Amino acid sequence: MEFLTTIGLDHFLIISAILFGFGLFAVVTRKNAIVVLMGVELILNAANINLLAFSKYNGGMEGVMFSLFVIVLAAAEAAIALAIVINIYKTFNTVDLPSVDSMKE
Amino acid sequence: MTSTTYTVIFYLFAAITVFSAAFVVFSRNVIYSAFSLLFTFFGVAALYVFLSADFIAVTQIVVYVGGILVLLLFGVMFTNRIMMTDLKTDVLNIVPGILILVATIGGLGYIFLNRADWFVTSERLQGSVVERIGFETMSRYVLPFEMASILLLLALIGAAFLARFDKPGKSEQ
Amino acid sequence: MLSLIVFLPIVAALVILAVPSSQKQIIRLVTLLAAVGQGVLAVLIWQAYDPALPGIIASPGGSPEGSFQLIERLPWISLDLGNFGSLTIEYFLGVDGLSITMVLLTALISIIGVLSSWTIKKQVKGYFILFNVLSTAMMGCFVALDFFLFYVFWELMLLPMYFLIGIWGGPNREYAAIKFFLYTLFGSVFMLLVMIGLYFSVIDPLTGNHTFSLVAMASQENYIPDAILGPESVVWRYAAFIVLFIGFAIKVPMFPFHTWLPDAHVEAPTPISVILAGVLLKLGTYGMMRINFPFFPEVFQASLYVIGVFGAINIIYGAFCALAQSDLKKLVAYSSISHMGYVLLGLAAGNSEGMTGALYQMFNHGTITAMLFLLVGVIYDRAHTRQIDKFGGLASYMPVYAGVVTVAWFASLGLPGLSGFISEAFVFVGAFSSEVTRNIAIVSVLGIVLGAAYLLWSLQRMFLGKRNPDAVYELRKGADGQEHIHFHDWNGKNDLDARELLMLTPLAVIIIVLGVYPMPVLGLITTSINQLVEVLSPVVLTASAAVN
Amino acid sequence: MHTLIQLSVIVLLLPLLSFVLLIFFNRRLPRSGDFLGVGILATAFALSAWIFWDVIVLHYDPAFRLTWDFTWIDFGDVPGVGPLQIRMGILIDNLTAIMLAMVTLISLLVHLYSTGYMTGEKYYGRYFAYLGIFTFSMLGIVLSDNLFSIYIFWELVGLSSYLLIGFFFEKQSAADAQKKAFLVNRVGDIGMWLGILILYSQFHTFGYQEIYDHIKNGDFHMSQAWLTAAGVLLFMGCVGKSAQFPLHVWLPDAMEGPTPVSALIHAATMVAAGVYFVGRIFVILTPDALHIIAFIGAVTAFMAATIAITQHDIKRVLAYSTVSQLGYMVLGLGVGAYSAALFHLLTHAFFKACLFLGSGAIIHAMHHEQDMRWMGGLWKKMPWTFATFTLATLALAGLPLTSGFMSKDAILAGALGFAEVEGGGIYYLIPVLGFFSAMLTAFYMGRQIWLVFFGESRTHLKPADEHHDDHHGHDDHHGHHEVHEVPWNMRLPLVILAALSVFAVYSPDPLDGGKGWFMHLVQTPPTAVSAPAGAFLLHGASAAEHPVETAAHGAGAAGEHAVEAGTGTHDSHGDTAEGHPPAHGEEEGEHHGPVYDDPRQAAISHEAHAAHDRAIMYSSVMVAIGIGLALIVYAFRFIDPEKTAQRIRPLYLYSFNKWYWDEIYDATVIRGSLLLSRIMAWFDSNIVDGIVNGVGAMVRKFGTASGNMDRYVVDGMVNFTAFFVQTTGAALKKFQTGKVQTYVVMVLLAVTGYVLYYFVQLLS
Repeated sequence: MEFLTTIGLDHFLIISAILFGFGLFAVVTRKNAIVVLMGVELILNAANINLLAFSKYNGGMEGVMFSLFVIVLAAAEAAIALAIVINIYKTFNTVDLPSVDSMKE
Repeated sequence: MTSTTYTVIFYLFAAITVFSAAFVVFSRNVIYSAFSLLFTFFGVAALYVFLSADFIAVTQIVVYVGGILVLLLFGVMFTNRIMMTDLKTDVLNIVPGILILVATIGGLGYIFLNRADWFVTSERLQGSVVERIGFETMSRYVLPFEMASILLLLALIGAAFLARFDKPGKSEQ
Repeated sequence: MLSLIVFLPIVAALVILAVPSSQKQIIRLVTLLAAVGQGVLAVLIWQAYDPALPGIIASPGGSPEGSFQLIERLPWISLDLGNFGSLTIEYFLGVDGLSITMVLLTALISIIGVLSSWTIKKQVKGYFILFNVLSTAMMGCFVALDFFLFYVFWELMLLPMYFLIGIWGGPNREYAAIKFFLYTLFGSVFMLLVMIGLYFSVIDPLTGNHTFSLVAMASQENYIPDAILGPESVVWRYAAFIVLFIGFAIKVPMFPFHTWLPDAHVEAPTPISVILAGVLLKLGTYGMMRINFPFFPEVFQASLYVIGVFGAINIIYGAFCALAQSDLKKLVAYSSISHMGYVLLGLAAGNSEGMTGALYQMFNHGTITAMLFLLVGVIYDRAHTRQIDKFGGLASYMPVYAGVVTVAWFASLGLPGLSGFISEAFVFVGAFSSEVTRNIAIVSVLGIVLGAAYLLWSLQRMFLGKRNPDAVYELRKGADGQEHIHFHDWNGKNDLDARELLMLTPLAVIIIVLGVYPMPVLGLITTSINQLVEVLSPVVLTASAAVN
Repeated sequence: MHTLIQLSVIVLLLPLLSFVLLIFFNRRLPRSGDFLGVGILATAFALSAWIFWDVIVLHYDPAFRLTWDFTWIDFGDVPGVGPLQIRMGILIDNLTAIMLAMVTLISLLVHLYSTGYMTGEKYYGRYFAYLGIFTFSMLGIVLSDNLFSIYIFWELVGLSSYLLIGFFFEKQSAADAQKKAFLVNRVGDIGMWLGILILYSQFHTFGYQEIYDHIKNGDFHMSQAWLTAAGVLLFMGCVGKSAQFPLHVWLPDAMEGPTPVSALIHAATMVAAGVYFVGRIFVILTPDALHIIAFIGAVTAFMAATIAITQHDIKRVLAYSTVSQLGYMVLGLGVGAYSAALFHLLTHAFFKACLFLGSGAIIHAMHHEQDMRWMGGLWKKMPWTFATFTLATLALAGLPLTSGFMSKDAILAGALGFAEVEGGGIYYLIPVLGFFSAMLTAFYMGRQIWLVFFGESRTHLKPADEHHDDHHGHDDHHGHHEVHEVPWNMRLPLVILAALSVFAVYSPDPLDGGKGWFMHLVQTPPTAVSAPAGAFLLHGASAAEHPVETAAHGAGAAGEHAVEAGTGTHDSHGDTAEGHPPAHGEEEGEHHGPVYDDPRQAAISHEAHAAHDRAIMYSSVMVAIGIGLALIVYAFRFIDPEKTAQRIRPLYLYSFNKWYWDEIYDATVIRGSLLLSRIMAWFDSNIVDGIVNGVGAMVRKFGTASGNMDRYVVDGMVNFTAFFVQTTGAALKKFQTGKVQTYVVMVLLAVTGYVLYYFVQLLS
């Protein structure tokens, strides 16, 4: 009961793990490219939570800074990814990934 | 505030985050998952606040909610005809997905709870970190900061280039 | 100076490497420049040369100084072979009467060759690079006084020749090139063996070490009595002489080993035929005079008759084969086999007249045959065929060409007043004066008539009379009412153009001048030839045996 | 350097200059520069006339001799021989001076004549250039003082004859003829060359005088047979050049050349060079060699005469008569009538040149009609030609009061004397053949005169098909124009040459040339062969039949003049052949001439003089018979030649086809050598080369063997690898769905699998 009442590092880690798992699941299973991107965002958020949690619990600034950069990266990635998705749509007239398999052979 | 309220609030936001994320992942409707992603971001931002990274939390809301999520929605708009019944996306290789989901969450949880002993010092981040972020950015992380700005610029240009609207007839190229 | 004249073409080759292969004219000019430079150097060497010094063997002191000239000698490779002593190979150049004539000839023929290479269209860059390498190798062979160095140049010659025939040759070029390559390689392998044998049986009197120096090897005193090729091991010396002789005879080419020549000539492009006949064939006989005979004088004396017989066979057999040819170039090739037979006969005479005649014949055959092949090339460029019966009556339509051809043809059949006659005459004089080869000489005189026969016959069939019905050219009425000759897809000058005249005139002048007054060349060689005869004469041999 | 030498050098080089100028510049010069040729030759003739005057008239000395030489090739100090030099030089004696004048004169006249005869030719200028080089080399033969240089010029005249015979080279027959001439001459030349080699190999010198002296001193170390061989081989050169049997075949064909050339080269000068050369080497000829020479000369004279009877072509008749006359000269040399032979050479040169130029004039006038059957009645149309031609013909036939008479009789007398000294028997064949040929000569010359000049013109009789059968680009002006006399520049030479065929030029006594200046100045040199013991005893058997005469005259001659022997040696430049008593002939009257210590020579010369009158008698009778026959057959037509020909058809054909020599040579030598050449070529390309290629093929077999090894083992491995990769690739291909998420799944499965494994490790 003591574990549940006092919020510690582990709680945050668990949450990040769950988010990470969901993200992976989305990336793996969903056909829609947009949803895959969402999964990626989830993964990034999970990573951010980890970073901030660790920097909170040993008082360094590194985690904070890195999370900042991760967000920036995420923004860039999102923009590019969206553009790519739109191109894919233009080319294949669809956004579900399995039908975009012209790399096969 | 007391530790109880603190705990309760934490669990609340944690729940919001996790469930909305689950909804994002499991809902068949893209629009729904997009909107529930909004809640996920908010929840995460709240958790950031708990981790006494208020600036990051704000950034999270501004960037993700104000930027990325809008982008995603635009993407949805572009790629799916609005108000069409079949905005649902079906799933593929569900079994390995489940497997991976379980393995990841289980493995990570097991490690975090039983195996790992983290290097945890006694001091904690206290109060706001905005000022310190400013110092760090201008002193120690100035180079990554500039890199990041350049990266953003490039991303901007790249995105604009990739997504530009081709005139008909040039689309073949 | 000798190094310069030897390596000038290599420098040119390097320069050409730097030139982009599209700059054909520059490449040609560079090569021409190198060749002309060689010519200038050759003339300078000629001026610097003192005909009084004998050469062939070292001067009495045992050092080449005072006997050879323009000597350049420095250690090149020296390996320590443990109990074999140390292998010392020298970079050792020098000229004497034998070399100087050949150097002059080589320089001359190189210039002519470059000029006649102007018509080469295909892969100009590679061609001229190989050409330069070839001329370096030839020049090196003639001035090298170290057996190893000689051998290196000798081998270096094969490769460019192989490619020049095999790439720029006629339809059947690969066969010819392979044949040439294998033949000559076969010869040079034996040479290698003998060379090593000689190395271990010769001592340089100055240093006391084993040596590759041709000068040291040429005098019998320097042979270790009980060495493998020393005076006492008679059998080995005979064997060595024979294989060495075969090695050189292939280059000459001598009767059983001659079949590479017609093929090579027929397939090779004109300039290469010129080089081949003008210089390369001389290397065989030069090697005999420089290496084969002086090293084994007693074997030479014993085998005079055999050599003479082979010479006679070359003369008569070559002439008969030439008589039967229908391809003009093949005819010329066989004629040069026949003419090299005179050289062998002169060598077999073993006396001064014969040897002088032989060496002079080498020079004259160089110039005359070069001219013949150039003329064949001229008609081949125009008509794209060399079949004799595809012509006829050319003299009426190409008067200048016919005139030059007449000069060359008559020079080749040994008309007095042209250089070929004098050399052949003295070959016969020498061969007849020695009792050994007298009968051979009597038989070989037939060659004179046969030579006249096949040359005049071809001359008549191609130039005299009227146009053959199936000739390769047409006659068209010109504006002046005269009939003019017309070759298919040939838009150049029908008669000789300026470049061809530029090539042919010097040769013709040389042939005539040396035919009227041969001393300019003979004066260079007589001393050395007398020395050579001295070295080869049995008297000296017994003396050396006494020394040993 | 003596003035005469300098002059002779200039004379020698002038025609060469003419050649060089004309061959290069004839197109640029006006009239193709013929005036240049004529002018240069005129100069040369003037100079040689000067030499002639100086030597013959001023000195008038049988022993006159002038030499000059220089080192041409220096062999240095040759081992076993010592210092060795090849020297070239000039020898001027009476004979040289006479020949010099003769050659330049005739050459000049021919040049002049050609300006008329050759006008309009395509290669007009080149023609004069060729004449120039011919004259140069001919003068070289005359002037040279050693065997080597004479051989050089010997070949050079061969060349110029080659060029001139083939002057109309578009004509196939001309091209054939020139080749034939050169090759046949070459055959003779190699004999000559071998002879030179024999002498050189003994003495290491080429100079006449050195060789004479060496032989006289008995330095010839090989056997006497070799010396004879040397003589005969050297004579082979003459056989080739002077068209002696069996190498005579080229001369008639050489008539393909322009007629003036035939006159200059193939009648007057070059063909006579052979005789001149034999005269030069006369002193080293052994008796055996002389016998061979005599017989060859006799046979040639007779054979050619028989052939000449039946020829139709006017030039061919003259050609065969030339061969026949050359046979006379050679015969004369062979029998030892040295000066007579050379005398005949001189006289014959003039009248035969005159005949050829005359025939040229006729051919010119007849528009290149050469067949006598279609001529006739020309005497009133061409009086000058007729007169000169007839005079020359008389000289050739050997009627008295002509030059030919004197020289021919001298030769025949010598032949008679020779036969008697050699003791009759077979040797009488020589004079008999000589006299018979004299008759034939008279006959065919009479025939020719009659057919050409008398009777009525038969031009119209000519069948159309063989009309102009041998033309050389002259069709522009043919057809039956009016026949007219030739212009002056062609007439003048005829007159001069005809004038030179009169006896008075040579001797005051029309019956005895021996009294003339020529016989005095050119006397038989005493033989250098120091072997009367060897050679003469060789014929001792035959000589024994007249032991008295031979011995008596031999001894007498030797004894009588033992005193004068050797005394009269006079020379401007040192050495001379010994033993000319100067002006000895005049005081002795009947029996004049030098004295020989060689009994054979002495006997022959004595017998020759003894036989002089008989010779005159016989030959006059023979000539009379010959001319008579000619008149009977052709003038009065008592005998119809055609019918006779039919009656003795085989003989007629045999003569008409020139004894089938061409056919014989073609069948044997030419075909033989061609066949041999084909055999050898086949041998070369199939046997010799076959062996080479066989070896090559063998090597290739080994190559293929190792090649198979290579293919099946090494390549096998390679192919297996390829196969393996292919199959596995096919298997793995299934994983390549191209779906991004499949890949992601795989990666993640791998990662998780690894992580799980890691934990299993960790836990255990």
